[in-house]
Amino acid sequence: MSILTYIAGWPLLAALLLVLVPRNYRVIIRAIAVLATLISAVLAVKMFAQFVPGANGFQFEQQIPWVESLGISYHVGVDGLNVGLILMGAIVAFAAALCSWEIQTREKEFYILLLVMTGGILGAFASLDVFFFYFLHELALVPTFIMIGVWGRGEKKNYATFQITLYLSIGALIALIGLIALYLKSGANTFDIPKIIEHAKANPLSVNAQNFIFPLLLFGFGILVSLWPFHSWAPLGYGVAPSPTAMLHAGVLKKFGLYGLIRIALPLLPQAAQSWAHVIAWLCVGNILYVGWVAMRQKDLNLLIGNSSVAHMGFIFLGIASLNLIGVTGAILIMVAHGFLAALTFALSGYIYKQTGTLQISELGGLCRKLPFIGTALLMAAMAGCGLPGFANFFGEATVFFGAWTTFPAVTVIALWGALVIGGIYMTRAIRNILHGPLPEKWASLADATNAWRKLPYALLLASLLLFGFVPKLLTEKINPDARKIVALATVENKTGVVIATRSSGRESAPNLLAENQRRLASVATK
Amino acid sequence: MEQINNLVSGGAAEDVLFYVFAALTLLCAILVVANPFSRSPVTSAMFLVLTIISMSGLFLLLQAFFLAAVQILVYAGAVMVLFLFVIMLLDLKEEQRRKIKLFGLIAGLVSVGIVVSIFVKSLASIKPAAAGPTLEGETYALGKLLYTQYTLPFEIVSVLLLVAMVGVILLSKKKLE
Amino acid sequence: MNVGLHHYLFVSFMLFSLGLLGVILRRNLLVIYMSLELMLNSANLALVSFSRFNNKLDGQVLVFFIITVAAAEVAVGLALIVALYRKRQSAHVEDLTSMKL
Amino acid sequence: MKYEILPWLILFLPLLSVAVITLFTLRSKTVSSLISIGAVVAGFVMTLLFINANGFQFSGETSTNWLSIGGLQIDFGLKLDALSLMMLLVVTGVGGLIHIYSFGYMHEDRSMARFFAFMSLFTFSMLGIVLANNFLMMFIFWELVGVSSYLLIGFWFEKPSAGDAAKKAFITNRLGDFGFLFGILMVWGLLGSLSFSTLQSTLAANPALLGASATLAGLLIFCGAMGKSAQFPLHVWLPDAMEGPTPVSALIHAATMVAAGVYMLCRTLFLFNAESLHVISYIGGFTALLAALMAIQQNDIKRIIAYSTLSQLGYMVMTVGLNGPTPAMFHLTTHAFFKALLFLAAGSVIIGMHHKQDIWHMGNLRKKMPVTFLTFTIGTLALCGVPPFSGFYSKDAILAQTLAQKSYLLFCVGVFVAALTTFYTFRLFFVVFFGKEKSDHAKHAHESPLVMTLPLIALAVFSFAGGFIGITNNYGSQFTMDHETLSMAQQAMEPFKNLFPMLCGLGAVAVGFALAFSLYKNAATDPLPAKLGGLATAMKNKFYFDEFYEATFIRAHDFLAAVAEWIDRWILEGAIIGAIRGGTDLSGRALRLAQTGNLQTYAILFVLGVVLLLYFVLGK
Repeated sequence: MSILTYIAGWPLLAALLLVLVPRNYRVIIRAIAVLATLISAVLAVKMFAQFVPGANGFQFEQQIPWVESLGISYHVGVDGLNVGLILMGAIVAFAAALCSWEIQTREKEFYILLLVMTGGILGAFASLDVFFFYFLHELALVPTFIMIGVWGRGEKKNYATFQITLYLSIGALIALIGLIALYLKSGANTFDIPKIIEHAKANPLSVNAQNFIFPLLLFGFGILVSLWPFHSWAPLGYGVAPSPTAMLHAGVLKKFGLYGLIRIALPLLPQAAQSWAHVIAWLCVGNILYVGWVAMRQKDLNLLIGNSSVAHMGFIFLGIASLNLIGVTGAILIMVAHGFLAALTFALSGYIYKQTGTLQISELGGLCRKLPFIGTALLMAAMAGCGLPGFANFFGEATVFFGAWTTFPAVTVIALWGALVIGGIYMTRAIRNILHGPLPEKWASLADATNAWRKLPYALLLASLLLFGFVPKLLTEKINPDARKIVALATVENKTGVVIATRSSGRESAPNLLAENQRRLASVATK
Repeated sequence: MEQINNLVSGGAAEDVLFYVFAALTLLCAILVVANPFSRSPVTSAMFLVLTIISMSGLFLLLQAFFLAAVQILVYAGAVMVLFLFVIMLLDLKEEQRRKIKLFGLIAGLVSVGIVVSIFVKSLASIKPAAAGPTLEGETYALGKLLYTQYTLPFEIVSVLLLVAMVGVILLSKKKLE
Repeated sequence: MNVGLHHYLFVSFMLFSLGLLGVILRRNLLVIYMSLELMLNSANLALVSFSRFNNKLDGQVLVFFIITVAAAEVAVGLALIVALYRKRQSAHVEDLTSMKL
Repeated sequence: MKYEILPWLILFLPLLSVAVITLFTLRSKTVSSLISIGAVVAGFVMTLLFINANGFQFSGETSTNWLSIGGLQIDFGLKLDALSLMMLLVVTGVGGLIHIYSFGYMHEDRSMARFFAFMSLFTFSMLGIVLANNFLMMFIFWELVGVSSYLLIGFWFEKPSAGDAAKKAFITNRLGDFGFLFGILMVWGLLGSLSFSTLQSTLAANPALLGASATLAGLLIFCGAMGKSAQFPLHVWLPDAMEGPTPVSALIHAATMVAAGVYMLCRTLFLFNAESLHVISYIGGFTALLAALMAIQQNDIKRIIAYSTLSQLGYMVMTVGLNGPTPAMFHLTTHAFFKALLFLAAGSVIIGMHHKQDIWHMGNLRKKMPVTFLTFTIGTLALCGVPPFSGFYSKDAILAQTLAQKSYLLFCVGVFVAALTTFYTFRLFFVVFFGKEKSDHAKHAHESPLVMTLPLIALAVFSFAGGFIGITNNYGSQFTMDHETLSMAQQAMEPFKNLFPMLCGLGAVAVGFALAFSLYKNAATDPLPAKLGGLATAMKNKFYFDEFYEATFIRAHDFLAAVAEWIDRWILEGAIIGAIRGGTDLSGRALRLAQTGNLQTYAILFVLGVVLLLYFVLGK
């Protein structure tokens, strides 16, 4: 059995176990959930440590045939693209389980859903079979709706649940249509991703088929990732979601769409990807700039964080759109980094909500005095959110900028403005209004997280952000070789199999590039 | 038994009997559904008894003696008594002459008409086994079949009856809790 | 022999259609129920005649079971009608429209 | 390179101290502050050791690969040459003194441990800028310096004004960083490398490589310096930054961080072409003039010094723009000494005055605070450029450079600013230390403890002697090919080689002093507003830059944000989602009509369904 099966399996098994535990044994329920996610996290760390960068093919692979007539099999494995995501997902899940102490009603059901979600998403990331890839994602997605609908907070709960369900179901459905079309058109008669890719190398899909399937995958997955203009579900949903759900969804589950694009759409639909890259790049501007502006106007902390998380998705899309090694590597880096970051911010806002009962920014203020630990963590999270070096996000964003600069200089400049200036404005405004300033009388009795268990999730997430911020090589050296393969497949010229030199991967041939870039830059400069 | 057998398998007599019973069955059935003289459920019930009895005559013609007996025993005997008991228990008045909705009537007639037409159409495609009927009234064989090949369903049906009994008692208790 | 399978089936179909008509047009629950019995019986007739003309006894076994189940069903159904009548004081379908939202 | 490990230790010790303080010793003020002070003092000692072993005229790099993705190579490397070693000395030396001073200054504050953690973080970041050997690493520490300055300005976060000032500083710096990173991307895109030495050799081999975008790239890189060194038009944050504790103002907003922009320009001077340098020099000159004018009508002791910092930074940037990195760095170094001194002395005054900062509440403090008075005097003389104080030498070098480059307009600006500088500095000097006590606080002022006065004395020594202890020699060896090493006496006589600029400078000082003396010798209120009228009001209100930015930049962003939110709420959420929702709702209502609740309707529908089914199965 592969270690991956255990990583995804333990939470699911624990969920089944929880069904049998009577609901009034609260401590046991909580202990089982925390323990199961802890085991997953420890196994994921072990897997991450044992991963050999640049090894050929997949590692920790396991394949069990299931429906052979359709070519469906249980197939898991990791390479550089998903190893970081699985690690991040497992750690975030553990943190989310720890943060779930804030749930006071129907705890049993909540923990069961949480564990199902965890197992589903970790399994989806590990799957190398389109069927399980999609199925396990849905397994994780459905609990989200229930959790927001049942344990959500605030008056807009029903509306938000309605919207998130509508959007994500439609998105998943469109992606499903795309995946089925891909299965039918590829002619490989298998759901196994590596096999389809191998098959497509010899018999590439026709450009027409690609141009039909790619938009389906792009917008289907895009809706799941809150690509502009399909983003309005995200801030709303996260605004009302209980914080463990928001942590898992915004941190981990949301990355599924992006992962799907990189894993499936880029290598199989290269020509379509090349012709759609411009569209993606300009949609990013919507995410980064427009949603950044929207974030500036928010009066509720969670809505602000939600919008900023949507804005961050723009950088990832930009990295994917750049279709070169640097950009794609950067995109995956941000995916991992943003997972930790989103989980951290939602956990913190959950803590503040639990203490104050409100997230209206105007109601808060001066909290750093009463909540030094939480306040400091929130400040660090906000700083990580506006791309401060030292946190993992910085290298992701910087790499994406470098990658995108060679293909979309104008968009990159706009993205820079969004990252540095607009991000800075809304984050510092939020800090100023929440943490700084005089403390209102009514918050004099707030309590900081003093207990080590309470501090653990925040400390863990912060430590992960800092670790990958200081030593990004841990991730990049794993991502690099496999991203190179994906990029090589994605930049194949029409049917000839020749790699386009200028887009291949940064600057293997510097002189060519220099001339190319000069031409581009001159055009930018004149603008 | 032998005599009846001889009587009915006489060819022409058998045909006549079929037409008699068939006509009786359908006529009574019409009167169950739409009696121009009475709308009382009791009348309907009584005509239903007649329908069932004449149908058991058809069963006889089909050499299903055991079923003909069961039909009369269970339906005419038990089921119809139950109906009458309920009618009396509820003390139902005659169905008031409410205004029959024209639309409902037409829709009902049309849909039934379509069903009939489909049935009739499908009759044409039915072809009986070439050999013709050779099976004679084999109550003995039926019993054997019932207690060998169909033992399990038989037992299950008996459980079903028990369950129905329990259910009926529960349902007809005064207070449903 | 002039009378064959077709004749019996015709009777059976007519019986079925009459039952259907009753179900659709009559308003008294009990009469509707009786019409249902008619439809059930028409099926019995068809099965017995198939059994006869196909030289297989299994059809009769099936009818036997149908009669048994029908007896159980009538008992339960009537009990339900009684319970309903107690609650609503009516056995008229047009009075029983709680299925409407 | 001997002792290669030392620069690494110098860089990372402060980071280690941040980690130790935040993780373990946050409860103990004394231990935390000692750790922090220890880290920076040890850094100073190690710098001396390193210089002792390798000498100043030395150039080396030590680096390790941080990240490499295809064509993107990011190293974590240290560049060691005269420029960075001198800066190391300034940062750890002046920084060390300020750390020690803070131990006294912050003693009463309950968050002292946090303060020292931030200070160490700042030191780490600043050292990173100084040592960085490539653009991205410099940018990283650039940002870190920005955030530590943000944290320190907002240290007393409960004061709304401190929070606002921190926010403003951060965002303004971010604007500069935007240009900086933009420029870095452009340079990388064109030259394919980030490392300073590779870039320099590439450009030297083929100067036309930057092509048409050379000017743009240069100006974008300069944007970074504009933000950090608070040059016009991004100068607005620096005066507000005085909301932070005084040692912070001394360390960050006088001696080191704001100098980072100038340092960066000197480090990357090879990138700039003539046009961009031209623009830079004029921006510097304009900033110098603007800030000096604003300083005249300020009343907060720290703000006056802050504007003078702005003005002096303008000098330095102007000089870099005139292709004179040596005088610029010379002035940067001497300025670090005397401006840190002035701030710390001002801090001492503020402590003595129980945190009153308005100069019109002070007066006659020379008797009550003799050490502070003496050191402040030395700082003032150095700032004004009175011989033989250090400022005299560096300012003279700057004026000489403007003449050497035949930039007469900037020369006039320089002289005029020198006069203004003397005027407002002595205004401050007279009002604070002479005349009558203007409040009760001033009557009860007292001298500061030894831990604060000792650093003052040490800085005073350097402020006096900075002009002839070999600073120019070291910088000159880096920037000038045929640089000759001068002895101390030669250095002391250097300004006299070129009499015209020196005499102009001295004349400006004399005029400024005469004016200040006549107006403020015994003034109880400011006589100037009456004489200048509207101009004084404009000066006092910083020429309305804040209001202007508020009305344009901030308003524009808020307006766009409002538009975006409106679209989000009413078009995306309202119209589109509403349409989907409404459509679904409507069709649901329509279908509900079929739900009559009548059993027989259902029966008919059921029959029709069966009929359809039969039709397809049998009927065809």
